[in-house]
Amino acid sequence: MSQMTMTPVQRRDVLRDDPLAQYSRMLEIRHFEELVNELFAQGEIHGTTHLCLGQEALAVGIAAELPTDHAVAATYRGHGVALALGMTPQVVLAEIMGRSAGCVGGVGGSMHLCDMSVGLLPTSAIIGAGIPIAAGAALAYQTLEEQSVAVAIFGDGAANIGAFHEGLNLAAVWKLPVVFVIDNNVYGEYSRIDRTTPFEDLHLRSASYGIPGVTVDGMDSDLVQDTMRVALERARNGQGPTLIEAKTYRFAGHSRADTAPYRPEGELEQWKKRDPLLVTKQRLLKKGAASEDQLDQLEATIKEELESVLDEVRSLPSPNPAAMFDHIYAEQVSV
Amino acid sequence: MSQMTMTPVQRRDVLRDDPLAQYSRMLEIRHFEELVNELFAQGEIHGTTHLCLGQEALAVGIAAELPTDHAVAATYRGHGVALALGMTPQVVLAEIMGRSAGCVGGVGGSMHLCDMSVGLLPTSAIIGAGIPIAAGAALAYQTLEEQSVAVAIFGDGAANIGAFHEGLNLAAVWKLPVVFVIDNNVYGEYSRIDRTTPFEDLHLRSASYGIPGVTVDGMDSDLVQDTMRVALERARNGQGPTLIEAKTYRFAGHSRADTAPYRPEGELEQWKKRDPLLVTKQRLLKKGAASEDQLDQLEATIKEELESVLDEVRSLPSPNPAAMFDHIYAEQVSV
Amino acid sequence: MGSMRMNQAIATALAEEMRENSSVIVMGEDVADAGGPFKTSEGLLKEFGPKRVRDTPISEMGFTGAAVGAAALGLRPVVEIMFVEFLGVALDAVVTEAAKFRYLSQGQVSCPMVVRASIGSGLGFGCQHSQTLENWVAATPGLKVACPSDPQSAYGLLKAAIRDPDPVIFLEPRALYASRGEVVTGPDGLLELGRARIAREGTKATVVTLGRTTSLTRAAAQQANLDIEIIDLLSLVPWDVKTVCASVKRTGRLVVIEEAPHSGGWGSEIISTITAQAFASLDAAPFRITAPDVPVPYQRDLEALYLPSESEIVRQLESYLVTGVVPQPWWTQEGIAR
Amino acid sequence: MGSMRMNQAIATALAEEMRENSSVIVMGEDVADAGGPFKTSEGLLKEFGPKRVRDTPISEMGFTGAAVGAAALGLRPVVEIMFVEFLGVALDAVVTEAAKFRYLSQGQVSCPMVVRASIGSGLGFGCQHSQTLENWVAATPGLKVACPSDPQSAYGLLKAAIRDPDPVIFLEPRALYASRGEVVTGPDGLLELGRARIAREGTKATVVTLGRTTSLTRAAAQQANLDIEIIDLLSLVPWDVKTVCASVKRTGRLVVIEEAPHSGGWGSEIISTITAQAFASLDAAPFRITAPDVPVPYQRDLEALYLPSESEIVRQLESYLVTGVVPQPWWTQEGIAR
Ligand SMILES: Cc1ncc(C[n+]2csc(CCOP(=O)(O)OP(=O)(O)O)c2C)c(N)n1
Ligand SMILES: Cc1ncc(C[n+]2csc(CCOP(=O)(O)OP(=O)(O)O)c2C)c(N)n1
Ligand SMILES: [Mg+2]
Ligand SMILES: [Mg+2]
Repeated sequence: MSQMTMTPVQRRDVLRDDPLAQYSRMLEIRHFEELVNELFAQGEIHGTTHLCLGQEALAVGIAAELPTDHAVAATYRGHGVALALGMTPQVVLAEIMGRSAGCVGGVGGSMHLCDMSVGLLPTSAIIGAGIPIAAGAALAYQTLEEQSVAVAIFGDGAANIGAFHEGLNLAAVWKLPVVFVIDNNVYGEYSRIDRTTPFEDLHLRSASYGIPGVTVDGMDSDLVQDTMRVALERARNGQGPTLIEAKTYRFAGHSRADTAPYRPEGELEQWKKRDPLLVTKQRLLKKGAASEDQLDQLEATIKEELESVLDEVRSLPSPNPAAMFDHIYAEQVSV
Repeated sequence: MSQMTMTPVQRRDVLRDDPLAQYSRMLEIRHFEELVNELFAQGEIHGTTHLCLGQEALAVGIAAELPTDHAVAATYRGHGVALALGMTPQVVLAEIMGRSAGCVGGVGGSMHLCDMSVGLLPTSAIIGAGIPIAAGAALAYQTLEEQSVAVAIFGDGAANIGAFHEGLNLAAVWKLPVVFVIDNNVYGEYSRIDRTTPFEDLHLRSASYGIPGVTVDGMDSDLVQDTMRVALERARNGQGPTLIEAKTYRFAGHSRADTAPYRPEGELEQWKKRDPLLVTKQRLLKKGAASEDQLDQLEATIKEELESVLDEVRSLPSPNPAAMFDHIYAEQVSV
Repeated sequence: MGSMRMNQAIATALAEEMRENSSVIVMGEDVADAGGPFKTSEGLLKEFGPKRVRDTPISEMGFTGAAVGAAALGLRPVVEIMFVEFLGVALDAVVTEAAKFRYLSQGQVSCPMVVRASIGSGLGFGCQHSQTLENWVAATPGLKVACPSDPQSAYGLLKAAIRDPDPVIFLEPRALYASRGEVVTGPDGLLELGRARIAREGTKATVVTLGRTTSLTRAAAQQANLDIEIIDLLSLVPWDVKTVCASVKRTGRLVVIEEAPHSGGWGSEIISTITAQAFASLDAAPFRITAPDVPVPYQRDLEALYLPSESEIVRQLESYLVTGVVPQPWWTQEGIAR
Repeated sequence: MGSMRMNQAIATALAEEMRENSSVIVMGEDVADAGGPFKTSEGLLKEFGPKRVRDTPISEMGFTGAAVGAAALGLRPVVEIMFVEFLGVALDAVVTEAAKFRYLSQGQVSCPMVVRASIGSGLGFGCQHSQTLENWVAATPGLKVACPSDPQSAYGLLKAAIRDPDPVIFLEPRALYASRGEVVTGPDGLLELGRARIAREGTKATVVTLGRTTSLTRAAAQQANLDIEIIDLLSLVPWDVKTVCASVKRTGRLVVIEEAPHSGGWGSEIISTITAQAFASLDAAPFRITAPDVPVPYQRDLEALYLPSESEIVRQLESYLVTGVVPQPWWTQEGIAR
């Protein structure tokens, strides 16, 4: 059964102990992002979009370890996280393309994805906003004595904003069951991290809150999963939050047409040698989990499936004007 | 010549290398605060007031080392800092008592003191606000190639707010000539630090910004002065900011009528053994700088002088209604 | 039913809602051990324990943001912002996150949270602790905004706010915390968000008030025996257009009395809306009685002048009722401002 | 004089002021190396170097606060807030600090700083990046607020803002960055804060616009040949009461056209003030043409509907000019909202 025809919860469950399923999801994210990039270039997508090319392993590593009843606060760079958590390419693409079948009816767009059936809170386009929000979700779990753990995923640039400091401090003081994941992809928009932050090893900032800080190779989903496991365990045991810094790299520009001319020469190429798809593929081959041919076939199938998802989404209707008046308050507003 | 009849700049200058003058200023602050406390209890002061009893050595130690052309961003708990920097008891009390002769014409009140002739920026009543502001003053010095250094003085509670994080990070990244001083008096309003912060040694937070963090006994003005000297030197040499944590203790309640019932038993008594006035007095006696009698006489004189300051301020006029329309914009607003 | 201060009415409402619904929690600076800087949560820690009544670090952005996440996951947090100015470091969490979470999830997520903030002048706290700042939140689809004017409305509206499925900003006039009044508790004491109340009946002009200006205006009307209809708005978003409009259609005149500076306040929204809807019924220009466009001054007499005082309200209303001409405020008088 | 895009006009104004006055500096996220996310600071880093053109960390509170301190100590910082929403984490620095520093120092300290922020919908950025939010800053004594409507006004007003001795919030309609127009540079191109301009003369109604609604309304008037006087406000604080009032006294009618949701916007301030001052001259109800009370929707057609479109402006104005009756907005039509 193709992952793309499963329900979001099934798509999530399938990841847990299945390296091939994980690889397949990473491929899906990779080709999804490339599709979106093309659609944007062709003017079929309105607004802006932030791709996570190169960061697929982090999303999938987290999702593989996390139960669906655990809340996640993520960001505008959220397609990969959404797909990894289980949302289907159909609803994500429909949202990005402004269709009423999109995960939030087409009124949100690329930066605003959500599916509570797999724990994804509305992604925020405000840097750092999700950090206290995840702490708050953890506060609900702690207060209601639920066993879930909340997760915040945010960028290296976000580690410089006040909400980072306040969110981590609050979570530490209250020993909240939350895991903070910095997706350190080396850039905030067009600025390399060394221009805006005194050092690059952001997990060291955990010391300010008296909580563990760990760093993990974010290009390797297995390592990510292992790191998450430990952090989730701590949280469940009442030991409070962990700060995980995943070292990744943004293969694309910041958004839309950014070609990232500001990169030091050779940096991208260096990182591409550790392309998460390559890392996983090599492991699968080494373990004999599949043959090179099988993996190539998998990739081809996924690309085809995404093409048909695109056809399907293209044929979907836009929301009616009335849709913009829905879901502002619990009670429908009368005008 | 009594310090109280000097100009603010003279009052500042006199502190530098004169231990007796410093002791005398600490006595002035102590008795000034006690006076304010009484006036408040009697209903002669309107609004609220935050005393710095027990924190006199920190204010005087900083002021003794700092030239008058160095900007200081301080807080609502600012009487002591203002007097230490050189402002006269007359203008500070007049402000607190809402007289037009107050340092900001009586429209500011206890929380809002200012005298740029000695570098004191308008004190802010918003926790943390002064931290980026001091960084900005340092930015002006750096950009205009001036030799001054900016200083921010704020509480332990302020180390939990976003502005602390953003201000220190910005100053570190730009290597700004600024010194951040945490007046760690153990409490934020009615909460002991262990309730709101993962650990008490706040200077450790400097690690998040790759800057030096030092701790100093804030009850000893000599040690404060020494610590400031090193930090100012670093800043002047282009080595960027320093975070100083001064360990002090708030002898009074947070504000107004707070009797601080929340203190652990014996804590106040323990700290009172290290009363900054006692520490300094003992040193002066040991050094033979003055006799016990002389110091007692000094204290008596200061109390008398403050009484006559009070008489004087009581006789001063309130501002006219028109005063509330002044200094909103550079150009007078016509209504 | 009993007489209580407004801060007690608030603490009572909180306690009752916490008893009724275990998902209600309270957090803010010094709300637990100390019972709140304004004693609006006295007794809660003792009854409900430290899990549901939480002292926070000084981190308005952090704990207001946390309230959003907690609300999304099943709690009903009531957050205390000690002085409304502190929203200046936390506005994102309410205006840009909480207010939009229902929309951005198409109904999957709701944020039943209340942000209580004390507002206003009158206690000598100076210009960074005396504003009302309704304008920071009032133009936000997705938020509701309420503002009580006495112990009863504080009790009744706060309960409604806590029960509401959407985020509510609850603005409490600080100068009224110590004011006393009879409070009907229980179901009869409950009020509805979005509903104004007629605080005095009259025929010659409709006078709309909010929060602290309600009692001031009532006192003014009594003192000078003014035949005015006072409408205490109670909710600012949504506000009760119907009640105000119906009254203006009867009286033909509209005055709004605000505590904040003249420019940019909520009063213009009332006037603009009503003028559009009931222009033909107006027999004189509607106008606002407000504070002047200045930061709130500290000094006692100046601060007392800042607020539209009872005597200023009488002066302006009397003149308006007689002449139908918009009166000049006190500060345009000779010798005040230049 | 030459034709340029609005973002170029802004960069030109910045460069000229930086040349003229060495205390002018520019800071914000990606304003230096990248020339600004909207290319409003292109070329500045090269000409003025990294001390005067600074890329900041993502710390709006930090660098806006730093601008306050820098301004107090002799610089004239121009800060870029990429999207006005980000003021939600930095509002304290402008409203509670910068705006009050002159008052709280009784003139010892001034804060000649400019906070530039892009505003508005139209580019598909979704509801957290498309608001105008003038109300966050417009009710603050001590702040000035300006909003250009084309390259010329961006150039002329920004220069005035930088030269102004007080803090100015400069709101730039994002959808206009790419719009082109002739720009008179130099002294003749300078504009004055607080002064509106008549963008079209006419006799049947005064129509007040700001920012993006100016060109929309002008196009609507041309297209439908409407005999209206369009006043482009340009400054919101202080705003040009005199010009608007004089026009309304001539035309007898007033309409305000706003990009933001209906409730709580700046338009009601105009209507309320003018109604109080010129009630006798009004021969029909003044009203606002605005967006509906919804978060800005992402989808292209919905977003286009959100803004008062040219055709909606024509429809409402034509109906009003003929009947004198306040028209119903599009969203009250059958089948739209319930
Ligand atoms: C408060 C705030 N400031 C600025 C922005 C504009 N912005 C959007 S993405 C971005 C860069 C963020 O960098 P990082 O946190 O590293 O995340 P990444 O984009 O690399 O995933 C910035 C500055 C924003 N959305 N919110
Ligand atoms: C942003 C903000 N939040 C809350 C307050 C209310 N408040 C005033 S003083 C204070 C305690 C501050 O503690 P600390 O920083 O340790 O300084 P201290 O009062 O001990 O000098 C608080 C919470 C405030 N003024 N500003
Ligand atoms: Mg990044
Ligand atoms: Mg303290």
